[in-house]
Amino acid sequence: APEPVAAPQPTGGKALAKPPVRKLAKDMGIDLAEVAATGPGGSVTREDLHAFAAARTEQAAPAAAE
Amino acid sequence: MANDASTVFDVVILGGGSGGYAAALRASQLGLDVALIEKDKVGGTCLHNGCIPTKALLHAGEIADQARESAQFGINATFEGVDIAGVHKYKDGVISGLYKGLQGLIALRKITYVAGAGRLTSPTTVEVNGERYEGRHIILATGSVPKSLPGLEIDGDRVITSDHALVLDRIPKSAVVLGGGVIGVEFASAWKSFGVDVTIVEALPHLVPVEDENSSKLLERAFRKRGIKFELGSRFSGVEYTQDGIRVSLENGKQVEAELLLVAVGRGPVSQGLGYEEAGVAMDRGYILVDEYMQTSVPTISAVGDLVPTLQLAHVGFAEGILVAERLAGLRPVPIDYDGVPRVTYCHPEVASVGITEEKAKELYGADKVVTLKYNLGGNGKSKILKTQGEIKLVQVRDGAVVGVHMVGDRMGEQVGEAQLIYNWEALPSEVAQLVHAHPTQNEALGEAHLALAGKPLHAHD
Amino acid sequence: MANDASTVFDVVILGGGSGGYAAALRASQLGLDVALIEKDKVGGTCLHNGCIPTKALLHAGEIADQARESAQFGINATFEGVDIAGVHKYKDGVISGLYKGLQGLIALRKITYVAGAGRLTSPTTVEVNGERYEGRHIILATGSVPKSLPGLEIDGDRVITSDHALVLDRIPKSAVVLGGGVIGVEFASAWKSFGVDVTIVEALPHLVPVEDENSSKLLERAFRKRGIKFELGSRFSGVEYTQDGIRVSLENGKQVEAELLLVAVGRGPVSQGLGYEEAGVAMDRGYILVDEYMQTSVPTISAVGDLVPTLQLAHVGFAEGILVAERLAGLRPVPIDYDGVPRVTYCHPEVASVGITEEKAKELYGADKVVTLKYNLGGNGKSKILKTQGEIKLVQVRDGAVVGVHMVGDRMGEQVGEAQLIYNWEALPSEVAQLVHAHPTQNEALGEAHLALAGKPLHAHD
Ligand SMILES: Cc1cc2nc3c(=O)[nH]c(=O)nc-3n(C[C@H](O)[C@H](O)[C@H](O)COP(=O)(O)OP(=O)(O)OC[C@H]3O[C@@H](n4cnc5c(N)ncnc54)[C@H](O)[C@@H]3O)c2cc1C
Ligand SMILES: Cc1cc2nc3c(=O)[nH]c(=O)nc-3n(C[C@H](O)[C@H](O)[C@H](O)COP(=O)(O)OP(=O)(O)OC[C@H]3O[C@@H](n4cnc5c(N)ncnc54)[C@H](O)[C@@H]3O)c2cc1C
Repeated sequence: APEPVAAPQPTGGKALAKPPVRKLAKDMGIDLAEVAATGPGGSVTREDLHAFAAARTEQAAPAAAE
Repeated sequence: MANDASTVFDVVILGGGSGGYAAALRASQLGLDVALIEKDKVGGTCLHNGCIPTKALLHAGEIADQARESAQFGINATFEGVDIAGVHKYKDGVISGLYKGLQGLIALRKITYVAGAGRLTSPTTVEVNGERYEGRHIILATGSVPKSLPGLEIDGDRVITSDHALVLDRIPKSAVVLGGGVIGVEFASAWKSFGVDVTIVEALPHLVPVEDENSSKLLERAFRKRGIKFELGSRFSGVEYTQDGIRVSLENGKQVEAELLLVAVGRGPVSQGLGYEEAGVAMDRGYILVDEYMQTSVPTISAVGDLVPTLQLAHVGFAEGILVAERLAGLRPVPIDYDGVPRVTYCHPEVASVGITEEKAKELYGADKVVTLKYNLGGNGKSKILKTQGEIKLVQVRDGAVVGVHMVGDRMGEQVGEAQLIYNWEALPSEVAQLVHAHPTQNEALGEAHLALAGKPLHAHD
Repeated sequence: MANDASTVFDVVILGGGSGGYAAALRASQLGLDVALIEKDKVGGTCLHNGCIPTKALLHAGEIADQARESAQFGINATFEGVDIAGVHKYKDGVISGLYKGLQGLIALRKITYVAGAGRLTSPTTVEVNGERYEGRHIILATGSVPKSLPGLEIDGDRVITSDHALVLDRIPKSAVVLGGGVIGVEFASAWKSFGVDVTIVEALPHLVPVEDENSSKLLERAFRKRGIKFELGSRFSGVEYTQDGIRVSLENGKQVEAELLLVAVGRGPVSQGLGYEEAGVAMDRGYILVDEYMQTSVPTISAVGDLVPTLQLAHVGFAEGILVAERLAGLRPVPIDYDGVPRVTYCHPEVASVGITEEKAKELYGADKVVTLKYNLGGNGKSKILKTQGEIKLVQVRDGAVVGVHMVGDRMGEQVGEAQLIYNWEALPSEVAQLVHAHPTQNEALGEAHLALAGKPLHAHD
């Protein structure tokens, strides 16, 4: 089996994700650094983003109901 | 007093150009009831008097140039001249094929197509031929027309605009092109290929002055080689008729004589006398002001395309039209990043870019934070095969994403798609560099540029 | 007994083709001491007998076709024939320019260039001209040569390979091309443009049989229109000399006569008699076996390029060479995803792809999980302007990423860069669709295809 290799690490303190996922995060107004990453090499996946967004709206919902 | 059309539409769209028809197609696709009002031909400027016919002329010019230069490639062919009637036939064939296709698309989707000139009569109604069309929402998409300068009269014969130039039934011996922007340099290029003696007059210091200065300089060098003359930083002061042509005078005292003058100093919005102001739509110098969702100051009215003060490009019209349609259908579209819209000037050689210029990057990020790289097409096999020259220039935020891609060279306009993904997805040079590009393509040059910017040049010096 | 060269190199590279020289450039860039051994000319097959000369012939063919068809564009030009000496001069000019550039790059980097035929004499030494070059590591990059079929003798005159075809000093009246893969169809295309009567014989049921079947079918249709004949699913059984040419017999009983036979049935590795087996390097049918880091069974020996059983493409050689260099320099490169390598066949029309075929996607993901979409270039303005036809086919995993992009059409090879990013970055159709592409480009067709796959077709039917 291949050794696990680090995917190319974006420099400049950016969290790790494939370019289109980074764009999606931006469109969704999400800071990648806050998202729990489950992808290969510790990268954030689309699913991670959607899970994060869902959790965020759940948190926001009761507050809005007050 | 107008008759009421029986239904209330979800959207009434005024103008069937790139912006209007894209909105109509997308809205109807999303289940909205759409009326599309067009006084002339659906497809608008782009299809009938803009993008498409100019590119057909430019391609005919390419064919002419290649016939002239065929011996360089070992092909014996004799160039005998341009058959302008044949060029128009070819051009019109392209237009009519696409026009038929577009009409077919409109017919297939549930769109009420209204032929006639419309006028906004309230925030929710447009009147056409004495009939009133009511919509829960109105989209204004009446586009633009050529502008001139104060005191410079277009006669349609010796002093013309792009509209006339596209149907000109002869090849002039010589021409002055006033304006070195996209439209001006495209006509200059096509005409030169047709054998016209061309001089461009541009008030700003460069051709295609909104491009990165490097691209402008490369284009100027290429045009100079082609024998296209230009007067940069030269303001027009007047034009007189001569025996069989015109004489253009510049503020610097120079004069240029030619058979005709093409005025390509920009296009202005079609917004006068259409009831926009009366409905309370906020405007600025004829342009309709919109927010990032293309909504005007009147909540039931949106505007798209050349009518609003964003980039005057067909695909910007498409994007804006789609965005409004999606918003009205209750989707949550993402605002357009205009810097991320690809720009192509289809002259020979082509100029293409996406993202921001080096100058703007330095303003935004500070001069010390901006890194640039130039890759010369001289190292690119396919470009050598095509015998084209040029460069790719990348602008990067130090240790960060590529924020500008600027390209010059024949066919380089086709590279703008990959550049568009790189810019909009904020890719790092190393992420592009990791993917070795196809050999031998021009596309490879984009890969090489990113290899070099990532610190690992392959077919380039360190 | 060989003399010892005084130094021990970090890397000794045997073969200066795409794979070898890329490894040398990258290794020296990373500070390694490199010896590069080449018996002929640096640049190898690709530069001297492969990619570059074939594309020059194809471009000369394009110039010829355009001169022939110029009237369709309103240009009066007469095609008078192909000056084959002129074609070679042009082709050789392109090669020598790039060759000079490459030699310059090698000279600038700290690379010890050794001219001569080398032989592996131990896991860490190569012998050349009686001199021994020792390296902590060896990279084998001796490339490939044309193969033939059992009993089919290449005489270099009437029965030739691509090597001979590239220097042929005449335009044959007719030719049989044995093999409908990339090299076969490229020669068939160029020759047809030069006026040769061409018949392709292919044992498999399709031209370019490793491409998605849709691409093969579109190419076959286009070739049929061009008058290129082909016998598919037809196995070669023999060739005889005739009065002034050859007669090819097929297993199905058919016979084809022509002036010459081009054998393009594939290329085999150059690995015999070079000491590879003796050094203990594991091989399979002449190919050197490597792991995903290009390491052979002998830890000090790596191999790259056509010598290993991966895609025989120049840019694969580059990628593999770079990968080894980076590994040897202590970096941690990522293995190559060969499905993500772009493939272009530069015939007229071009065929280009990246990712996997529909068939393979169905195998991998299950037939019900695979979605495909075809966008016809008939709806694409720029393709209409070029008068080219074709399609873009996308293969998507349902609700997931685009895993295959397959394109046919003139110049569509240049679209493979954007497709490469889409595949390798696992983009969703909607993510590409969000970015409205430049109008009117061929690139736009890629955008339209993704718009349609994302459920929001613009210039296409629902
Ligand atoms: C020579 C030239 C070349 C160009 N080349 C390119 C290019 O290569 N790429 C590119 O992206 N862009 C190009 N453009 C720009 C492009 O054509 C415009 O950006 C685009 O057409 C704008 O679309 P629109 O819908 O806003 O306006 P238009 O296309 O101008 O459409 C407006 C429509 O509204 C109709 N209309 C106006 N008033 C009324 C009314 N009162 N009632 C009913 N209908 C009305 C008009 O008849 C017209 O059909 C070019 C333009 C020109 C002039
Ligand atoms: C007609 C044709 C068209 C092609 N078109 C394309 C294309 O468009 N795009 C593409 O990507 N690929 C194309 N290819 C394939 C491409 O050329 C090869 O994949 C590529 O050249 C492989 O590189 P390499 O370094 O493995 O081998 P090679 O390029 O074959 O280089 C091997 C080198 O090793 C040298 N050598 C061999 N033995 C010794 C020895 N004992 N001592 C010293 N030196 C030695 C040889 O002289 C040669 O220079 C084409 C190939 C052909 C034949």
